[in-house]
Amino acid sequence: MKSLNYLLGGPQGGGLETSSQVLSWAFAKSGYGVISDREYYSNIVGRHSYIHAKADSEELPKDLQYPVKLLGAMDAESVFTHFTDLDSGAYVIYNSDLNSTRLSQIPSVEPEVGEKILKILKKLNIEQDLGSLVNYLKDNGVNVVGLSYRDLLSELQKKTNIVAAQASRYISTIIIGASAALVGIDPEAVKYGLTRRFKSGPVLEHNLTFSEIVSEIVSSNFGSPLKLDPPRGNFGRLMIVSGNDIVAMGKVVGGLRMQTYYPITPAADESFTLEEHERLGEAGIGSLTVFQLEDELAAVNAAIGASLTGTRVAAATSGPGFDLMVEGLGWAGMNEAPVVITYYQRGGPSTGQPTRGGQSDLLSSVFASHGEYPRMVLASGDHEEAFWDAIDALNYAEVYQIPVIHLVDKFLANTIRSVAFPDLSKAYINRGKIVQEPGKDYKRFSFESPVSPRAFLGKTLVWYTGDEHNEEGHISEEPENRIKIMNKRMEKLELIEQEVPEERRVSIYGDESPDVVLYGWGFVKGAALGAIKMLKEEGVKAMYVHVRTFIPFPKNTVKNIYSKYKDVMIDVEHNYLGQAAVLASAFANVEIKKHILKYTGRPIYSNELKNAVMRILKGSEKEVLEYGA
Amino acid sequence: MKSLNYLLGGPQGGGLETSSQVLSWAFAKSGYGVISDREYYSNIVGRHSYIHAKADSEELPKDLQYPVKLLGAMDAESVFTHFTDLDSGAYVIYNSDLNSTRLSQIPSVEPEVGEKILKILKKLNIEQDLGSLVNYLKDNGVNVVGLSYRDLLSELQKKTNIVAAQASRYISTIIIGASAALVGIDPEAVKYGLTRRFKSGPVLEHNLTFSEIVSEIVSSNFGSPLKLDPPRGNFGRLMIVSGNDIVAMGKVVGGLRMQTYYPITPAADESFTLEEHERLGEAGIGSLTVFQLEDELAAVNAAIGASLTGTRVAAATSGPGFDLMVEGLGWAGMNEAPVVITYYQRGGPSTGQPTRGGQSDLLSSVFASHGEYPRMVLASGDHEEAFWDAIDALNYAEVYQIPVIHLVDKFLANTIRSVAFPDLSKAYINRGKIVQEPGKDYKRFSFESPVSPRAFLGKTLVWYTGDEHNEEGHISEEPENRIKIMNKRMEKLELIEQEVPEERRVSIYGDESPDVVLYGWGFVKGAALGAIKMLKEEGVKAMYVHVRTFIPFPKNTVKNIYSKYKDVMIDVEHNYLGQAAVLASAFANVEIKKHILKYTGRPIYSNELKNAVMRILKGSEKEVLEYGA
Amino acid sequence: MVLELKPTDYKSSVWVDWCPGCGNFGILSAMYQAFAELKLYPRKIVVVSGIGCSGKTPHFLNVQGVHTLHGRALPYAEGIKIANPELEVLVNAGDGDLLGIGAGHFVALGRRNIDMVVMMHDNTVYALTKGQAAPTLERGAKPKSLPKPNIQDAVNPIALAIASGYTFVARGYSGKVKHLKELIKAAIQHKGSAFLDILQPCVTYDNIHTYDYYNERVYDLQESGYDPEVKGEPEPKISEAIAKSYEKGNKIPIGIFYRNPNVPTFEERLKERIPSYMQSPPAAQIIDKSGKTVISQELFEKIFENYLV
Amino acid sequence: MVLELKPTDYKSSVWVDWCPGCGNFGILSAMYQAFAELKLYPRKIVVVSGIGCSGKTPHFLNVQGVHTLHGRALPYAEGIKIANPELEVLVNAGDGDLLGIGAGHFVALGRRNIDMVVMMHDNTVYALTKGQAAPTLERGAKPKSLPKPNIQDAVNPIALAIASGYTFVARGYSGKVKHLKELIKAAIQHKGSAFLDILQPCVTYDNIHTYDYYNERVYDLQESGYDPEVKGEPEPKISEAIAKSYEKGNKIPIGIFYRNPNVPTFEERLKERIPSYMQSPPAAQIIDKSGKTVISQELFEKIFENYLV
Ligand SMILES: Cc1ncc(C[n+]2csc(CCOP(=O)(O)OP(=O)(O)O)c2C)c(N)n1
Ligand SMILES: Cc1ncc(C[n+]2csc(CCOP(=O)(O)OP(=O)(O)O)c2C)c(N)n1
Ligand code: SF4
Ligand code: SF4
Ligand SMILES: [Mg+2]
Ligand SMILES: [Mg+2]
Repeated sequence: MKSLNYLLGGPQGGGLETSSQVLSWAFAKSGYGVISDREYYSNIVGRHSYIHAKADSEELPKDLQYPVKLLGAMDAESVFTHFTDLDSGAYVIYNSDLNSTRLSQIPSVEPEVGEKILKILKKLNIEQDLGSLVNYLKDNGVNVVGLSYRDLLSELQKKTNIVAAQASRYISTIIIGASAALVGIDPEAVKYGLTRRFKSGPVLEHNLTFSEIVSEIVSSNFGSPLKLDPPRGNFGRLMIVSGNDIVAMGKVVGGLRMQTYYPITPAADESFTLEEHERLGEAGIGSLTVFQLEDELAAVNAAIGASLTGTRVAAATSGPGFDLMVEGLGWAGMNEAPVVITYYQRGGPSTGQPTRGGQSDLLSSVFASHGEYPRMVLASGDHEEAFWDAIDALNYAEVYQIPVIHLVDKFLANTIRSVAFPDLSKAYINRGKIVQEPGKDYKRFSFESPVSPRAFLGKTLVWYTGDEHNEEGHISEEPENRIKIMNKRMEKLELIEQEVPEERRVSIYGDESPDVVLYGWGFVKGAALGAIKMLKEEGVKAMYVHVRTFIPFPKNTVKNIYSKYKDVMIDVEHNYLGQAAVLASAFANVEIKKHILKYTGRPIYSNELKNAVMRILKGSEKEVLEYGA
Repeated sequence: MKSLNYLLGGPQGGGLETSSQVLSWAFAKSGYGVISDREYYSNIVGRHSYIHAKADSEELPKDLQYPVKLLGAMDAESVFTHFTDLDSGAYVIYNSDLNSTRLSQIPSVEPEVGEKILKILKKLNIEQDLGSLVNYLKDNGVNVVGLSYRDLLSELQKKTNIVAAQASRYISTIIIGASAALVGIDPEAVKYGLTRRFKSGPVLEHNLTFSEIVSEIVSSNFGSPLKLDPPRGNFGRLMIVSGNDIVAMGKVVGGLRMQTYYPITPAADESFTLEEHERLGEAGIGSLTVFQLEDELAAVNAAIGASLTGTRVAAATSGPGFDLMVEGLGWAGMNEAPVVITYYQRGGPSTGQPTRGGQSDLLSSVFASHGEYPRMVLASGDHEEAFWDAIDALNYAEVYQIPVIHLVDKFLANTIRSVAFPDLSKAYINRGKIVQEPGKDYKRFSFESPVSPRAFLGKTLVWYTGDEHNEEGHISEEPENRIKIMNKRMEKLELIEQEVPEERRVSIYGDESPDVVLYGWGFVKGAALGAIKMLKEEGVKAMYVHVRTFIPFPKNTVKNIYSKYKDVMIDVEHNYLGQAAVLASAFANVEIKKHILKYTGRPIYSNELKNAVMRILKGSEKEVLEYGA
Repeated sequence: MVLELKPTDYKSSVWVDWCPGCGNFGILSAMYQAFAELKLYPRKIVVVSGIGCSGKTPHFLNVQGVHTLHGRALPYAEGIKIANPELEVLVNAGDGDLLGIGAGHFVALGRRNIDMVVMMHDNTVYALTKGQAAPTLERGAKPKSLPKPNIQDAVNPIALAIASGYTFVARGYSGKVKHLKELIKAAIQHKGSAFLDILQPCVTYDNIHTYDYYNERVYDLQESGYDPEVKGEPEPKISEAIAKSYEKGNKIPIGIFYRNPNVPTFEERLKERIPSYMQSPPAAQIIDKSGKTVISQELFEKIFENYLV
Repeated sequence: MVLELKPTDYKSSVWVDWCPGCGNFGILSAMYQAFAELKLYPRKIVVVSGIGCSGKTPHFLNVQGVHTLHGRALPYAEGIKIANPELEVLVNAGDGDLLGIGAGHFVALGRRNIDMVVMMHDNTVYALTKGQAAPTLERGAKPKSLPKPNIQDAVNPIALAIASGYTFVARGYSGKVKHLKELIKAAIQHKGSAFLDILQPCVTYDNIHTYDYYNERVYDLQESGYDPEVKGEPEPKISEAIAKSYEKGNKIPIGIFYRNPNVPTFEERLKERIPSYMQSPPAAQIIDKSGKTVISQELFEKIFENYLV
């Protein structure tokens, strides 16, 4: 096997992330590329959560696929929810103590989920209890690894001093041990994974012991049927990071020294990562101040205030919080105040699906705030892009003295991947037009050029105001001044058009004379690249046009490609309207007519994307994807 | 003379509005159509303010023009500021006591304004004192009505018991008396105007006496050189209203029974008008509750709350306030809660030009709030449209159970016009799908159709949440439910597409086989209609395409006209970007390439529009208008 | 017909997905019981909430529920109540929601004294976002969810409510359901804006303010002889109540701190301006006769006579 | 070099376009004088304002000025101060701005005790929008700009500030410039968040709270013997100060109500976490060496070692 797709499921708060982290570290230590996506309810304890992952022997994977070869189920709900995700010949690790558990007895199952499963069970003529389902699976080519978690845990208790109340915390270790056995990972690698997770002490010891016990039982009964091919990629030094983490890393490298935020899923973890490293290694480099405010109105405006002092500063948020930042953005635009907003999109509208993903905030961020002012909007497609975009966003903000919105999303934020160590010699810092010693004639908003000479607060007398103002920053309502200063500000957009090359705005992947062109952005990238490979296997040559900046828009490239391929061009997005296609109309006057859209809050899987593309090639105009629990 | 363009100028807080109101009522009483626009600083007392007006013998005017035939100047700044606006043969009423006042001595003159005037004076070789300027004007065909305001006021004091401190309040009466004389309005009409303004009592008496004194002096010296032709229009019953007033009237007729707001220029006056009439004539009809909140976050969300009880409710605001309403809009969209936002645009971005006009909030309102939800966006072009749109907005909101944004602007808000009395037999109310007696199976968000059966709070058990939810209104994260409810909500847009006829979305004026097509919206309408007439005189046939709803967009009409006239189609707007043209690209895939734009905060005048069109016809691609002090 | 509803009749079918042992369960029970004892008709009750663990409360109640935005529960509730004063409006919101992002609305409601109940789930953390410090957490405290000790001071909710003008201010504890139930009943019966600061252990994130912690410390203000009633002028009861709220040491008073029945409600103030307000509030009005506006040409002229030439 | 700046040196060239006689002039003079007497270097001072008549203040001062958004002056000021604690940050904002739309930020700043001064122009109206009732106007009052008597209660700014945690709380009066100047000086010298409630007649819209009105009523708290200083624990000074702030009748106390020098500032708290914070705060840091990031490959590995495989 070149790669392994697997699922781990369990109740929120039950240790699922531990299982996943340990396996990821173990795979990575063994030389495999890893990716895992975490899906969870807006709930703290008890609702169903799962991790959908892949380990790959040839590359650092960016896409996820169904069906899976392995399901590690911490509870009954996980089996009920995911048995339809299993590939033929797949393995299911589950708790055989629960055989008599009936679907309708599980309170955490959402009514809509329960109904859906029930319908499937009925159709397949399966009884509602877990035992019947497991038997059905056995009869249909699935390998069932039934373990009595109770027995295993009491064995653990016997071997250690763990009290009964704590034993259930080790269910995640059962999943680790059993999975590691089936997959045949080197025990040393598992040990490494557990050590990364638990550092040292008795909890680590118990985990090591217990996972070994479980591994032994499982491998002696089932062998290592899911063993991956030996790793073939030469990945160099790797890091294992979430999207939140890597944005934080990019910001630190990019000179961020203050971050403001108000907690919101899925943005807040980035601020925690920053705070954790606030001392910047205490290497005489200085420090980073993370400032939690009372709301997002305060967060954005405090950031803008800080920016006036010459601090590289950003605020991180998600949709509801961004809505509250809208007024502040306009002030920043008016006052040529550099500020970066890292915008983690989640399922909307309104509170929406707070812990699910989406790409439906593009239009609102491109046009946010009343009136007209220059801004840039960047969007990252994967962890690597997110790192460099985080740096670029800080540079652009200062170079053009504008607000920059950096769009990422929940998919990226909560996807943990192994990525190559970044080459920091490429990390440049451009602070733009800073005036260190402003003279007598210094004017903060000089008409001389679109970007003004910038002196920090503390250096000379400057005035700022959200009112229309003159070169000094004092209020002015005179019409000629208005035209001059409005033109000056808005001409930044032209400057940006000139200076940001088309290659920075868009990336083209895949075949150069394609049968089909996918047009997308953000987290679509991984699935699109995966789908291109699969399409090739079906004899279809595909290209992927990946938009990386919406302001400035890659007008020429998009127009060009459209003019050649308009009939086979497909917009692929995680939203309902096809927002990037709307912007292609607005900014490049092209009308992309075919759409593959997904707005369930779950990411697009490369396999379903491939299938949808095939249906479009057969004449469909629009495909709405729905796979994933 | 068929019509008279005139200007009144004076310091903010000095009684200028009184002069203007009295003259408007007097003209209207005499059978003329009137329009007046008020221009003022964001200041309470002292900065320069002026009223630009027109009286017309043939129609109810909607456009304003320069040059003017009459300038009534309360102070020296008004003469300095407006002498360039004068037509040949124009009359200037001014205070001859101020002849020695030098421009540089007037502290209220903004530096940028002062510099501009100084440049002109220098070029014309005029000294900086008012006397020299007046002499120059006299030498150049302007008729100067120099009055010693001091002498006039002391005469007033002699005839009445007014104390010196109060006398200066009567400078506005000098302007009234002198203007009335020059224009030759019937003294009875002036009396009517003053009575409307001052009702009764000594202040009225003093005004009547004083304006008569002034009128006599002026007419005995100058006659009535600016006398208008006898009125020829048969206007029927008229009202004199500002844009703020007529929106309030529309809302009352349309069934609005609650308005929430937080004070902001230029929206707040609408709420005051509503509050003034909160008892609705005490005719057993009920009442209207106007609720001032602590900010716009509270205003919009309280309105949405009220809407759940079945109240017709709106919030009125302007750009900065709208920014704060963005999050609430998404909640309303998610919860199918009808709510109307009356959005008074002013000069942006940020605090911008708080008392000046603009049309730069179109894009931000069309795309406001993260995520995707259905909404409608209406835009009114004149007082009559504003009245009917206010009613329609309330209907649409309830029929489709969506937020409706009604765009107006400062130009409209502060323009006072004589308009025909509305025919209320055409005022329909459609409350949409209201369930008065919800049964056992009632589901607030039934999947059955895009618009849900609506039961008010107090009628049955319903739940609302900003989270994605099921048919009952409880949180649901299940993907199939998500697709169904998302589709259901978004399909309202298709329903609206089907049900709102193209004629409701756009109006076409002017020539049917034109040489040039103007494309515009909102307050452009008056100037466009005026320009069409002027262009005709120059032998140019013009059409005006007036967009009245942006969601739904009049796609077919715009496409159609574009396909015929694309080379002579000109986008005309009060903003920098040509926002309605951007939407024509986004929604109808047409690229209107020529632009006439104005963003000084002052309205487009029909004469400058005509001239700009002529320049475009001669090959210019873009004209940025700048006329107006 | 007298209603005979049991507490369980106010329970909805939705699974209560709070963590086992969460203090919110006590609040929910107290609400069920208070509603039943007051024989409140479910269709007359509207429970409005913000966002947070506390924000889910309305879904667990078989009364009308409006789960709003983070920080905005009060404006929604106010809009509902002003539009239809017949409804019994209660707000359940987190301490972050009410005193952090929503503190501006919190202060404003005090100035209005609208007849409604505000219940604050005081768990010292932003629970649903995984346990950051809420405005009620003391400086220096480090519950297990915080990587570093809290850097901001706690606000005093009782003092803030009194300074803002609330006319009923009390503290309950979700571990004392019966006491809490009585407070909720008293708050509902009070005419004006009632604020309940409810101590609510968050068993998942806050290992400092546990049941044990509170059980050892809380004492009943009323049992201790404290009289919260304003008789004539609000002073000196205001300063007395505020002083109580700053009581330091190992004792935490619960019960009613302040009750002033003499301030007119906002609804009464509106009635002063619009005599018909209570009989026909905004929600009760008929605005059309078979699709035509009820504003006739004549009425229009009467209302807007000032504008006619 | 010792600065020798006169009050007029702090005056900018911009025409002060407040109404003749406006109370704001007194505040402006007091600021000029306070700055001169404290010999503050103009480039070290940042005056931050909100929106309103009061919001124009920075333009009239020859120091650095940041005229922000309605209600948001505090967050801007906080961002500036935290990023560069060397700057002397003062806020001028309206009563609507601070206690209406901005009340949430007002409460939050109290919890932080950032070392800055907040001056509230207390004129009982939303002046720049033409005189609607501000949160400081009593219920039932009808200044000439209001068509109907005010329907909301006034908030008590002093009590609210103390309940929120401000460590210096005082009231000034723009008609007593010398007294006000001394308050401003004391507020600047105080370490922590200082709040000044400044009575400011709006001569255009408020014909109730006129100079005459205040001249007849104000008395100096300190002259009357009131001691605002917290010596050990904040209580009982808190309740004493709050009781003073509710003093009814025809006497309005001005002067310092409450001063607590014992609460660490936010800056000090940050320093606890980040020892180098005061020497190299965010604004002082060098982030690049000729265009390259200062974060070397090695440093990156050190900072983020947790993530490396
Ligand atoms: C505008 C906005 N910002 C942030 C969030 C994210 N958020 C969800 S719940 C929550 C905090 C909840 O804390 P609290 O109000 O104390 O309620 P609890 O969960 O403790 O009951 C936050 C910040 C949001 N939903 N909306
Ligand atoms: C978000 C927002 N809402 C409303 C306004 C309009 N506005 C301008 S000034 C003002 C009130 C000012 O009152 P206050 O804060 O008391 O200051 P004052 O003018 O009395 O000094 C308002 C509401 C605004 N600028 N921004
Ligand atoms: S996280 Fe805390 S507040 Fe939320 S449900 Fe769990 S215990 Fe309760
Ligand atoms: S309106 Fe009032 S506060 Fe504003 S400048 Fe005039 S007097 Fe001063
Ligand atoms: Mg909380
Ligand atoms: Mg004020």
